[in-house]
Amino acid sequence: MNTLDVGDLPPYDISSQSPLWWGQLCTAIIEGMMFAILIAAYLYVRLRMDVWPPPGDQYPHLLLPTLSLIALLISAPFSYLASEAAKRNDRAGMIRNLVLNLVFAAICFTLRILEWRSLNFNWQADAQGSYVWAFLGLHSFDFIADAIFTLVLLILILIGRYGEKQRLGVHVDSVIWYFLVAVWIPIYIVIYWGPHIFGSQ
Amino acid sequence: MNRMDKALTQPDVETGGVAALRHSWRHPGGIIGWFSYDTHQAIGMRYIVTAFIFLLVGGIEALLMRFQLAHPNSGFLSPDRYNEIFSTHGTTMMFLFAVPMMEGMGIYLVPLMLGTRNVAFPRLNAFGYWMYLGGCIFLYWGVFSNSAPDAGWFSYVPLAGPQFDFGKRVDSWCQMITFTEVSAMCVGAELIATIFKMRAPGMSLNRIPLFCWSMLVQSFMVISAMPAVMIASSYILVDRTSGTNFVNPAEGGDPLLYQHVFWFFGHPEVYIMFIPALGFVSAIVVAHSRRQIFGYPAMVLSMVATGFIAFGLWVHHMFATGLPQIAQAYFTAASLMIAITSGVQIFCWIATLWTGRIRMSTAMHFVFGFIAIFVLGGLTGVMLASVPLDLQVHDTFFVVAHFHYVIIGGSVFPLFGAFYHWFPKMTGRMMNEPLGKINFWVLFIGFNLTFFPMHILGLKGMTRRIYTYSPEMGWGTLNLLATWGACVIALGGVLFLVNFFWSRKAGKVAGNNPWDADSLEWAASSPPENYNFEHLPVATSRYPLWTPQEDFTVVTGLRNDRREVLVTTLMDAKPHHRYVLPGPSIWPLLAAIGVSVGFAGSVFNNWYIVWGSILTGLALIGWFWPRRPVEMLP
Amino acid sequence: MRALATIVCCSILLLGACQREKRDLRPSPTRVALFGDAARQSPLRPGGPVEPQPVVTNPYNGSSYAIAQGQRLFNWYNCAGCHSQGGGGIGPPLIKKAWIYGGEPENLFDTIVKGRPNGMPSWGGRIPEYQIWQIIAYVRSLNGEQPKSATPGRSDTIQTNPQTLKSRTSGATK
Amino acid sequence: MNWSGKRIITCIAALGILLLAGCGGHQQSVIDPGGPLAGRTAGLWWFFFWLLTAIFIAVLALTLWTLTRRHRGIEQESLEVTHLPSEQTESKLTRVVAVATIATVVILFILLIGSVVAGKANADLGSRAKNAMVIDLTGNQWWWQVRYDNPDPRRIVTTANEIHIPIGRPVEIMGRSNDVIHSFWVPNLQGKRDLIPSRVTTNWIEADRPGTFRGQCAEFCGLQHAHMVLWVIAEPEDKFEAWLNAQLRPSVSPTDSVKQRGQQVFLNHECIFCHSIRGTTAAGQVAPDLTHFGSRRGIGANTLPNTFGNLGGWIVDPQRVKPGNHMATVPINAADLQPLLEYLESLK
Repeated sequence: MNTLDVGDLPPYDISSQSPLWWGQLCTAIIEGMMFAILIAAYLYVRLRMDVWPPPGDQYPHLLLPTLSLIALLISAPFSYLASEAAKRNDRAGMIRNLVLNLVFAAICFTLRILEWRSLNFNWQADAQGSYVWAFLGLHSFDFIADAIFTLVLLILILIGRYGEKQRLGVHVDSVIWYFLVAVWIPIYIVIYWGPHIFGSQ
Repeated sequence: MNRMDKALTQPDVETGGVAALRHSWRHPGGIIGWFSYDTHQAIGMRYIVTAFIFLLVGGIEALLMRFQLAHPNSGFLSPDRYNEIFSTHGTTMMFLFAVPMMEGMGIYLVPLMLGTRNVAFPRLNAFGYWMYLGGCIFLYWGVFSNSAPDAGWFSYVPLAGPQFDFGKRVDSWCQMITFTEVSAMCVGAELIATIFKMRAPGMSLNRIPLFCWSMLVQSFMVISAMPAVMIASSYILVDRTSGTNFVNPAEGGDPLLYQHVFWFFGHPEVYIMFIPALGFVSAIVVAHSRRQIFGYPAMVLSMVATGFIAFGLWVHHMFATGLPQIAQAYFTAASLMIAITSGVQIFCWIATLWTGRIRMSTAMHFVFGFIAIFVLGGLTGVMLASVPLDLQVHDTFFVVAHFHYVIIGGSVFPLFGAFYHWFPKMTGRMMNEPLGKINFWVLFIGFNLTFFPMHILGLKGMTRRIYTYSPEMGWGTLNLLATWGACVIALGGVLFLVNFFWSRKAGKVAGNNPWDADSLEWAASSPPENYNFEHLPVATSRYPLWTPQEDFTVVTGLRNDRREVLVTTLMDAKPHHRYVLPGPSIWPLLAAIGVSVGFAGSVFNNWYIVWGSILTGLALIGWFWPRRPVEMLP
Repeated sequence: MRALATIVCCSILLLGACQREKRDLRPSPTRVALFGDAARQSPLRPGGPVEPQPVVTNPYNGSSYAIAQGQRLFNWYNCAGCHSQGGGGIGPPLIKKAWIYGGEPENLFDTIVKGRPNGMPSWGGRIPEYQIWQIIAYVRSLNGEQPKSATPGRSDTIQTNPQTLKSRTSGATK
Repeated sequence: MNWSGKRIITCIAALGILLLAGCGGHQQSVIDPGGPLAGRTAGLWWFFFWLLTAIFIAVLALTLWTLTRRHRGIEQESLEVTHLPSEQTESKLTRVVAVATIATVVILFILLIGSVVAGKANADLGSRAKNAMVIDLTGNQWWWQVRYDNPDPRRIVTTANEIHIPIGRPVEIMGRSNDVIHSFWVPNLQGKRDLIPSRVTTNWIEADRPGTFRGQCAEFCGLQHAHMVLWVIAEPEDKFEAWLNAQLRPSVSPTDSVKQRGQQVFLNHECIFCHSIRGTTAAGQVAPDLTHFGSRRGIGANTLPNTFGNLGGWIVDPQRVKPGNHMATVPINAADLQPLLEYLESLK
């Protein structure tokens, strides 16, 4: 009975080969599928109504959301740099990039809250109100959840209580961050530019 | 027991190996320990047992419905109670029995068949089970507090909307779906990661057992279809509790939008329940006709094709809503296309049986019963694909007969075959064969006695979901016959339970491979240890236990003092790195409780989402907080 | 012993839903409420001893079935014609705290049965008593005086934002 | 054929006989067409049925035959070592399965063409008809409101739970719903069409022989979904015109004292809030129009046949007949009941 010795293989691996990376990919597929169906439903409802946005709803502003999107886009490279630093086990690099990532995330989120408060319709008002609040609510829920996940990782690294599993966590967390940024672009176009593009002027 | 079994289970040279392995993979003791198991056999068995209990509960509800329909104008059940029971019957069978049972069998068997020690994310596995149990408790808390769902298992709006369905009835349905699909998506994600990344070295893509292929296809369908039902049930829930206008007909929320979103999930759902059964049948046919499957690539491709086409034909549930002619013609074609992939698989099985030496065990009986019933159900499905016929038989008892033929014939018969086939592996004892064959015939005859007359009732105009009918309609005799058939099925269920409990104690002791089958799970001991294999096997061919080799290779070098598994590359499974699995912990249960508080509470007051999220956040932090120094390698 | 405790507390949990989910399809007795004396203005009677005020409660309080039937009857009997979904028009608004003739169930019962000056017709001999109580259950749900779990989130009509919703927007609410 | 094979065959044969027994012409039966649409669908049904039954028998026979191969002395290729039959057996099987798959594809294609052609023919029936009659059918919770549309408003007729149609003329049904999704289905005439709130769905029915065809709501719509029945009565052109003109006339005002007393009882109770009788002050719109109630076949969306006794039982306690329906339980004393019944039955 001959043997295949794997003793010399590394006991961990921070790359897309690790099962955790594939698990996050599945999470991204699940969330992506959800937002895709919501966008399709939003367009379906738009096609059934003659007046869009429904009477009484304001035309969406564009300045604040665009700035918020830009802040979100800037935060993505820092998440990439953090995961590269995690591969090199470079603690200072990880801390710097995670902090910058969270800072730009905070900027994006505050701008979004400001825009959110300026809407003149709530979720009960009409179909568009329900959908806009659903998009904002669901994306913000994922956004906060992932920001807290990144914050906890940052704290762990700061107090030095981290090992290769936590470095893998930083690498894998960037997958979800890329997804959050990528999925916000179509949502942003649909709920902010939508009424201008396919609205009924 | 051929050379491979001996190689895998003989004690290692340094006897400390097995003892250390058994120590590091031991189950924690005590009550808290019981709640923190995370080995795939324990969690898989919990899914299977809970799902089987809900099969019996669903069966009792079916019997109640049949007693009500046995006679015209019978007063056995009031219309309100009947609506509750048929909705709960459908919901229980679809969400609390079928999907979790197939997931449970997948969790139990896939790691064994791939030659690894556990699923990729053991704690997520435990969390998934607690969420499923939470869903069961939540629904049946509703049932016993007079707020069971009463708008059918797919709750069409506006009947299920806030104005026409009062109280918290449909809410309990909506939230139960949120529970069960979180659990299904957990299992889907971890099975994908396990099958892609943790196969035995040498098990390239074309050497994966067919059952693992079916679980892979099912998992991809779960993670792509379940979000649709999450949206559909959330549409109703948020409309009912917070007054949003997602499905308010007056505000643009077209009832057809709800139907599109629901059936986009609905049809893949029935394939999610059916495709694992294809894996069961393939495994049983290969093992009991002692012949390699005929047309392995054809089988895999047709399973994958079924997975894709299933997403393209949901509108055949909505032919009666007056959609444009072109759309109906396209969906007729798509619905007919899916019959080709099932046809290919049936032909490949028959070819395998044709040139194999068949051992007519009980499992094989169930396979023959499956072919007989599923082919009939599939052909009535082809009839339903055509628009003019569907307009005549949609929402009648013809459709009820069709989907019971395809689900019970297509999924439950292979499932019982799988129980008889893998019972020796799960418990170490054989099930009684003569009693098993009687059990098969009682189920087969009872099934046909119940559901074949429903075809005729459907053609005679008996619509679906009616709590009673008048005597002059001429439906009385056939309904009475169907009720007698239902009692025979119940007898079949009791016979299975008798065989199950009798064999657990007094069944013939089964070795590692009683059926002399081919796949790796038969190399592990029965019932398998927590770590499955003392040394992980190396797969050198598609049928590891049937390929005679002089010196069988095993993997050495994994550390025994902690839970280590081997991660291999995706395409041809070359060892890539070792992966330390987390040990058992109570945090998944606490996280599940946090999520359940959030979900169950949000039915009554939206602020519970906030409290639930905070609780879950804290539980997750506790879950991932690095504790043992061993995890913090340099 | 522990199992018994869990069963007991579970059953208490279950009771919570009883009143909300009770469906009373065949109301009995079906009486026509003629000159209902559910609540007199004051207990003092000329010359007679002080009589205790009859305690009258709405049998359908908190029942979601009754609130839904009340909503249907509110539209079928054209209460919406004057009160228009509770916002008021010809008739006074029903979503407010200051009732002219009292907001307790018995006062509402008297208002509906006897009618009131300035146009409120007397429904006494017209509609059976159980339907009056169902309409009262719905009217009080407009005011939020029914348990929130029994009140529907919205109705399947064009959404008219109730005026009392504290809108936090600068512009005019829809 | 070994023991279990025979048993499967006997089982299927028994069920086949059962199917034929159930075939007889019955009311509300898909395979007893009363019109061209249902006729074409029934034809398609039998084409599908016989073709697919043949396929089922073939596949089942093939499967059961695999059980017998062992006994006819076919040299049993030694599977023991490789668990794989010889090379030429595999290639023979590959050819057989390939042929079977191609046959499946061809058969499915034939079925597709047959179905689309029949579907197109059914759909075109309506567009060809020039002066088609239009009926607005509105589903309510648990009864049907029927309104014969007409360009001249004076000739618009409103009735409930019953549709009269002339023979040989296609009739367009415009389906609407006031509350939940219902489904209009008369199996003997045409496939079902859902009635969806906030939408108008069109459907065509045509009868080519006189008769009364029963239809039932086919989409689950709540507590009394089981008792939401309507009758389609096909009659020759002249009888239909006579019926239509009779429906146009307002209700006949009663002459003898008992019926007048009944009319008074009707107008004094709360019936007028929901029901309407043209020719009197009752003008409720939310319940069936009772102007020609006497001429209708059934009560409560045809839950009960329209007889004196049933009407009495229905008025006094509708919840016992149809638990959960929206008719109010109106307290009526015995003295008023009898005249009311006389009056209502007189509204021919």
